[in-house]
Amino acid sequence: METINSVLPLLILISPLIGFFINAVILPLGYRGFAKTPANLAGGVATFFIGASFVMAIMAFTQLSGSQAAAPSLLSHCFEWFNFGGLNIPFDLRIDKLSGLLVLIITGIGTLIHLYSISYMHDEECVGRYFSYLNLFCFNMLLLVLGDNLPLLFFGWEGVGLCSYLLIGFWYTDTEKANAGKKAFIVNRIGDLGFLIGMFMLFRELGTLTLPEINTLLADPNVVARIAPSITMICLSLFVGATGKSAQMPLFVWLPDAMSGPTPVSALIHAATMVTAGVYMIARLNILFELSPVALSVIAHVGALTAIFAGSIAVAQTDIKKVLAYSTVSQLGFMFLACGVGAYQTAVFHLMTHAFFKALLFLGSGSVIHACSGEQDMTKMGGLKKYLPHTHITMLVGSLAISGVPFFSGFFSKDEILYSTIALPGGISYLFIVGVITACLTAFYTGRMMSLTFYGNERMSHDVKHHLHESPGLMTGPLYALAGLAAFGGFLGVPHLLGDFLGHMPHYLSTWLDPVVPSKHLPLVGVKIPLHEGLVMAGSSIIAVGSYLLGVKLFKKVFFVKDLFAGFSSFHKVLEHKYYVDEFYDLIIVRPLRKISAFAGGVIDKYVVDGAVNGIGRGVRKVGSGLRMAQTGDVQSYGLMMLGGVIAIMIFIFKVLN
Amino acid sequence: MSVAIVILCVLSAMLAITMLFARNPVTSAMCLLGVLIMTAGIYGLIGEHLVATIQLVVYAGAIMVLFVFSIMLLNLNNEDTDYLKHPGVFYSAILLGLVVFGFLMYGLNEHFMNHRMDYQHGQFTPDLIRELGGNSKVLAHALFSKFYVSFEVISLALLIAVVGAVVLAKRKFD
Amino acid sequence: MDTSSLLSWIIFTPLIFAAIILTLPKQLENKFRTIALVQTFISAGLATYLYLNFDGASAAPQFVQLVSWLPEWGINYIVAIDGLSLPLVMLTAYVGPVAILGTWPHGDLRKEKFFVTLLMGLQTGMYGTFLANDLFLFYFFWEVVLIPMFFLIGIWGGKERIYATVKFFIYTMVGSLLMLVAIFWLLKTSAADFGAPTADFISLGRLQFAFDGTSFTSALTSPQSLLFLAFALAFVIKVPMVPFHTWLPDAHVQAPTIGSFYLAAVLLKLGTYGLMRIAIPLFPQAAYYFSDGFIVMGVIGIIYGAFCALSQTDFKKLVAYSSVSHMGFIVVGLFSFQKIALAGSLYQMINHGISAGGLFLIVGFLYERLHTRNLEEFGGLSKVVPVMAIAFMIMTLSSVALPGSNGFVGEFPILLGAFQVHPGYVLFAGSGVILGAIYALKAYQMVMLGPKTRTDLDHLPDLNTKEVLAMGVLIVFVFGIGFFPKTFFGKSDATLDAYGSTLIQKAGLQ
Amino acid sequence: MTNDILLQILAAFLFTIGMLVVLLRRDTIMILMGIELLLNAANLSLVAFSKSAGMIEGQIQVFFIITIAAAESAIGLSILVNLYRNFGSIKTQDATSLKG
Amino acid sequence: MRILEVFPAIALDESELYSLLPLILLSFGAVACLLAGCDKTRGRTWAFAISLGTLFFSIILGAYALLNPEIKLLGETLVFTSVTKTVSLMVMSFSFLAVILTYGQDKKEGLLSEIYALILFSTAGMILMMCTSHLLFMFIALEIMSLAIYVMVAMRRSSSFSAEAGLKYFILGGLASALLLYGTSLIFGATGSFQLENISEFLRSHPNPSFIFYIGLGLVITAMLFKVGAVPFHGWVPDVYQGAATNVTGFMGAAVKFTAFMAFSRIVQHLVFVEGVQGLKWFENYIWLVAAASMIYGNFVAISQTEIKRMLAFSTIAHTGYLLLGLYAMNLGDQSAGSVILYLFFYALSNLGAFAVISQFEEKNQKDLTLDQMAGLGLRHPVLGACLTLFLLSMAGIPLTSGFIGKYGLFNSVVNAGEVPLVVIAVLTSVVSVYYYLRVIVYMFMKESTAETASYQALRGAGVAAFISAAATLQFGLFPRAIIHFVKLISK
Repeated sequence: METINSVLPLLILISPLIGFFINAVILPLGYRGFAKTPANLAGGVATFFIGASFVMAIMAFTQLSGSQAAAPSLLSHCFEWFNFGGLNIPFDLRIDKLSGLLVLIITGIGTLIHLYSISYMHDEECVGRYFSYLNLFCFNMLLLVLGDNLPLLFFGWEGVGLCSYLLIGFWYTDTEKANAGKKAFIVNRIGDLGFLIGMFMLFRELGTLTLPEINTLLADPNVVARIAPSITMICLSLFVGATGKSAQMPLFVWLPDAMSGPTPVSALIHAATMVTAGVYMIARLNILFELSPVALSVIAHVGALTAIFAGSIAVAQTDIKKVLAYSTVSQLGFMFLACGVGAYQTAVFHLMTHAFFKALLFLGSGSVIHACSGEQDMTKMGGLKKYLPHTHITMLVGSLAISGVPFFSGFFSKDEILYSTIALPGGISYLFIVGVITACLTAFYTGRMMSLTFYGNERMSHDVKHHLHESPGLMTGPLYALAGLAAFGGFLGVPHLLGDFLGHMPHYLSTWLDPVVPSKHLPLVGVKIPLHEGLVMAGSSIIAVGSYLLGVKLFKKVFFVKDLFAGFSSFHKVLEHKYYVDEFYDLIIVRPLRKISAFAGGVIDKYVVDGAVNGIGRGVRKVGSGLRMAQTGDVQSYGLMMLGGVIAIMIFIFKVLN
Repeated sequence: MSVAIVILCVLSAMLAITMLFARNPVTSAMCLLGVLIMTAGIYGLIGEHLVATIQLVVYAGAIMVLFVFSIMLLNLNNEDTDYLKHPGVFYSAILLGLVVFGFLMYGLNEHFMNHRMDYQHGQFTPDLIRELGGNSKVLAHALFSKFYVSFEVISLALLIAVVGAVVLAKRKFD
Repeated sequence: MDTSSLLSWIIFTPLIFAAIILTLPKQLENKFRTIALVQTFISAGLATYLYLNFDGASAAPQFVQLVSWLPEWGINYIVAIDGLSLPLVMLTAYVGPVAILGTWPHGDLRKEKFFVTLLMGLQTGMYGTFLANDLFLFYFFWEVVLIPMFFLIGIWGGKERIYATVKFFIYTMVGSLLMLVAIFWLLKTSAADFGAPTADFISLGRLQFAFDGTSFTSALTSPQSLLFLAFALAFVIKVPMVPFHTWLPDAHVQAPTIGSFYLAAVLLKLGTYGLMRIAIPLFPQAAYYFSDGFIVMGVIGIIYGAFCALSQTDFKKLVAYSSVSHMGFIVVGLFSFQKIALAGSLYQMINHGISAGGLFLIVGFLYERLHTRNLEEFGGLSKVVPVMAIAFMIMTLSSVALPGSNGFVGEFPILLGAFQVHPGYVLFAGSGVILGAIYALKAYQMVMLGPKTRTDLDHLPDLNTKEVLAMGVLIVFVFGIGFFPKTFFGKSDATLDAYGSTLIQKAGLQ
Repeated sequence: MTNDILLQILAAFLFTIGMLVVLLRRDTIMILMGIELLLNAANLSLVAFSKSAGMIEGQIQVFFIITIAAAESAIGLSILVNLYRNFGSIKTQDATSLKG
Repeated sequence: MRILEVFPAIALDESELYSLLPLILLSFGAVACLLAGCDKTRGRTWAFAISLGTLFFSIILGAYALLNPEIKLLGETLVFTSVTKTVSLMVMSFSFLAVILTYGQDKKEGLLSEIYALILFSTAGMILMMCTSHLLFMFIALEIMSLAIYVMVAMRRSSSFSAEAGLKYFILGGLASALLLYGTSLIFGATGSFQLENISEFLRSHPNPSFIFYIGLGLVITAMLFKVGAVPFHGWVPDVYQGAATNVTGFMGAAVKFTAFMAFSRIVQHLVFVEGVQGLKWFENYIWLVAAASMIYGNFVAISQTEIKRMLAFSTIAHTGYLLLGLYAMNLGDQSAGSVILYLFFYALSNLGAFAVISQFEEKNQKDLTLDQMAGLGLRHPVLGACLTLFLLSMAGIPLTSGFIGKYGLFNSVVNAGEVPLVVIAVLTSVVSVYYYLRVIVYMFMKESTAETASYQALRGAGVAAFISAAATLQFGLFPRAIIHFVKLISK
């Protein structure tokens, strides 16, 4: 792989930062306070800068695609970050084919969401603050993707965590929302610790943290043999980081709460970009992970488990954003499943398509909420189809895509994942079953969501109905754009089987990613055993369509599954309460933590440690006042004391002789 | 050793004990006077006539008078039995005193048994003194030749005594 | 300018100004702060000049000035600076103006002349301690620092000030007097080895002390260990390392804002600096032998301090305990005998100085305005005082060691380096990172976020210009160090490298 | 059993008694007398030693000691008078206002 | 044999005269003071002026006498070595300060003008005591000193405390001097000499002397320990310090302590630290014990005091412990003598200064200054408060002050002598001492002044004395080199 020194990565990275500074410092200074910055100005600035980096990203992309090299990459070396005592961490930014793709996704979707936000957040106060956060987030996300070494990646990794904290808690006067932000940050921190430890171990074994060097070192079998015993540990601790950031079991609890942030934020951060960081990281380090089958299978299982777990919860939610949140979690589970079975390209593929349709869905839901004047409960919606035509169309596309209805983007990626779970050497058959179940769950609750929202009778209150209105073009525009992507984005990764039909359409993505994320297994597809693939494809599409329609049909009148099958209600209760996970964590972690800290601060420190210190002091004073009694004030007692001294000295003398 | 010395020793010892236990200060003063006089006698008997004289004059003459005078002045002839109030203290003190005395006895005994000839003896054997013209003359010469500094310095002590007595006992404050 | 006596100028400039202040009449007392500000700026200027003329390429002490002081006892006035003391001196110099600006009196002045004089004396003591290259001189300044702080806490402090300040003084005395005995021992040995007693660090560094690590008792009773422990005790009390930390919360809580600022920003560093400068390099084998114990105590300190902080409702106490927790990292780094970690410890000293100092300033601002430190009585302030909210947020981030802030620059190398040798301990130390986030965010949320708890908050004045300047300087350092540590600490690298290699070699690790 | 040992024994005995007087009798004037007795005992042993050693230092010093003793008793008695003025008593147990 | 051959007539040559001259001057000055005191109206002022002048000139003479070679008068009864001359200079400087301190105080406390004379007398006694190496002459000098001090202590005639203190001091002092005397005679009996040098010669030749020598030595040491006020012979110290007029207390705390300790160290050096005498080892142990006991007892009891003079009295016991520590180290290490002198000098200075400050806040005939009365004093009178703080810090051995240098030198020499455990005890107890010294500072600066806060009595003399000793404390704390060098020089 050869490296082109270029300033583009730096520019791409810096431009949102500039926007951040303008919004955070300059404009407030100019207008004397955040609240006073005009919304459109703030939004315009922010959008301009992220847009600029989108343009530059395209330039970089073309430059990459233009080059003849096998694995071209643009590198901009900014400065030495750390450099002492054998720890050398340059501030290097690198765009290769993988990061290039993600940069496109981030900046592209980012731009759309910025646009959307301008009108969505128009009536809020402190819009300047909002947009500055948004830009800061883009900066960190880009740093995460562009960083050429793990510490830089970690920099972005924590940075996006911070921004999500800030944005979730954007309406901080509401303690609930503030708490949600705190929860997100802390849970992420737990993951980050894992990431740190992983980095430390890696450094301990390899003595470097720069990604290319790691890859080159790992190419050397001797090195691999040397570090073999600890690889699994390294991978697992890194994966802990991933679970934190990408909301996998057991650290997924923060994501649903994160929905209390503004909806565009959920779309950008908690659907499209940040939560996929874990997938990106694993894809980045695929060479490392390849070395540890154990870790891989753990990843696969965690992913599958999360997928089905979250999917089942989503079925029972009534808050539209919660539904989407859990579906996000479950889709991420899918991606990890793919990683776990070694289909990194597929994971990235699904990452991309998921970014499209999930962003779309969130924005759509945002538009719906916007229309219903802030109402998020689907049971108070229904029949919105005729009020919000554009929103309906676009969300329909999105829902079809996520359900995996054929020829929508979700269809291709999900199908590839399902197939790779059986067709790959690393594949494990029953994971396939899990995948399938999850797929039909997905389609089912998506259908339910659509029907509860857009179809059926209108349940919204009167004044809400009175205010109903389709969102302005600034919001629908991005919706349509994303809808287009969600609809046709899948054709970047057409499987060979179909590709043959469609005039030998190649798997663009896989060819693009091959140099960075080598696909060891995909050639199997369609070449050796087309039958399998066909079966899987057909089956999954049938399941998808079927359960989607089922979802739509069933919930015209009723809200819950339990209303249809009475026997289901008990389990349904569990689902409603998200398997009581939050309560469980509260019981085993939060409460004990509080108790311990109260004990440490209130009892041990005050009475044991400090008590000892003060006790010594008190003891000395007691002894003093005791000895004081010897001073009776009577001359002759002093004289007797002297006599005692004399006797003592004489006894000493007596010792002289014997 | 002469019988007289033994008698004097025994007498002064008894007087001392009486002094210790006498109720009335005047009695004790008299006993003390007796002890001092006995001591003077002993000095005389061992041939230290000058010392004996001084002892008589200063001690018996000056100091004891001073004592008796102040006893009278402050008419302190009331009985002092407070020291018997705490028998514990009393007997323990007596015991301690006996211990000290025992140590001294032990030491003296040990000294006179083994060590009395340790050091170089002085030149002033009795016959040399006799040759030089008698005890008083020798001492007088020594006093004014070899020890004149001490002799001078003593005057400071006396001066202080005078000043102190005046300062402390003067009735009228300025 | 002749730089031979530059260090002495840095040390004694505050003292000169103190003398000037003492001569001024009481009528001018509202000018005294301004004079103090001028003084701090002059000191900062001198320090900058020093920094610019410092040769980062050499590990040797520079700007050495030797004045014969008590040659009979082998004691000289030797001041010099090298890569270890340079950052700390710069820290002391640059937080000077911040301290004055950030604590500019709002209300009436109380014994202003005395106050300002003490501040200047304090600075002299701190500069002296960092610059002294003679053990006696070090001890001299080490003790001198106590006196102004004693008065600062005792006169301008809170309700329990007397208890706090006496505790602070006595606690430190216990350690430093035992250190004194150890110093005597060192001098005796040096007299035996070199013929004449000498107390300058370089020749002391050449001393060899018997150490027998065969069994614990033999190790404990061998002279090197005794000396090491005597010194270490003095220093860890100052750090403070659990369980010798209880003076710190009291002192911090009772001290006036500027007192706790200096306490957190500089005074605690005296302890770690002492460890780094004296206790560890002079007695490497003993230090290495006991390093596990110290690391364990450090880790315990990290976690324990974090837990204590978590349970506090007094804002200032919370920050104080967070200091305990953060200083634990430095101890871990120092005793891991690993170059990266050592460097990290030095950085962390500076970074903790900045972040903790900033947090204490924030506490001070709030106290000036609301006259309470109880977290429950705040809430929802960030709408009212956005600038303070931002400053507070940045300081919080720096104290939770977010990458890009200076805290990360300190903690990352420490953990990374320590992990290379003690993976197990670092796992626990890492949990301190999580707890750190928990209590820091808790504090931030209770103060700034949530609904307003009081009605009188509505027209709370935001930071005034002076305070903004003060925080601004700190913030510049937070991000400057966070992004360009090389620029700030580059001049220490040579020293750190030499230091680390000699240490590791002397400790018999290679 | 010769003179000087006998005198030494007497001196020791007087010394002990004197000490006991000082320590036991609560009457200040008695205490002063005790001190005199002590000095006297010292003189005695001094003279005896010096005599038996054939020297004259002892005797010479005795002059000085006697003088000192006179001075001391003068001071002591005036202090006693002073005490009597202030306390109206010369018992030691009455003068115990300074203690603790 | 002619008697004049045995006792040849004595003639003093010039240098001997010079070395005696300060003493003579002092005595004449004292007499002059007595005469000047007869003036009813301005007697005190006259006496003050005369005594001040006398001390001034005798200091100059003493300094001049330093140039003379070593002189031994009358068969080593009086020894004027560089050390003895120096220490007499120091003592005279203390008396100088004490005289200044007394001026003004005397009128307030109703002390008669004779006090100046007494100060001079006692100074002369002190000089003799430190210059002699003849046990009995030492006894005489001691008596001269003590008699004057007894009078000075009891001199506040309208105050019962003063009378009581005088009585206690007199009785115990008399007992002590009697012990000294009897001990001397026993030593004489055992070794046949009063001269310390000869006695140590004798001991070298007779490695196991007779038992009464040990007893005598024990008694002598007891008497000296009493004078320096070490446990368990310390009973008088607090009561006397408290009962005496504060200027007298200051004088005692400085000069008397200094003198007694010098004499004591001389005795110990010659009689205890003798090579090869087995029995004396036990005396060293005894000193060890007494040192430890004094340090612990003094500091611990001082903590529970609420009256400052009494507290300082107990702290002085503790300091005696430290000094004994240095003394104990003398036979082990060589440079201890110098460091002990230094420590004594510095300590005496700050002690005197402290009492000088205290005396300015006491009412007439007041027993003592309680801590409550000191509340807020430092803030009300910053300069005096600063001075007292300085003195207290110096006693606590905190840098910037001479006390630190003294303590440093002392402990350093002890550690060099290899006596680490005792130093550790000393250090730990001195932490305790820091506590009660700090408490005074706390009261002065950190408590608000109340109704019963003591009022400031304008005493010019005391102020000057306090200021001088503060300056000295600071000076020697920062630039002690000269004096250290000097002491090192003379103690060789």
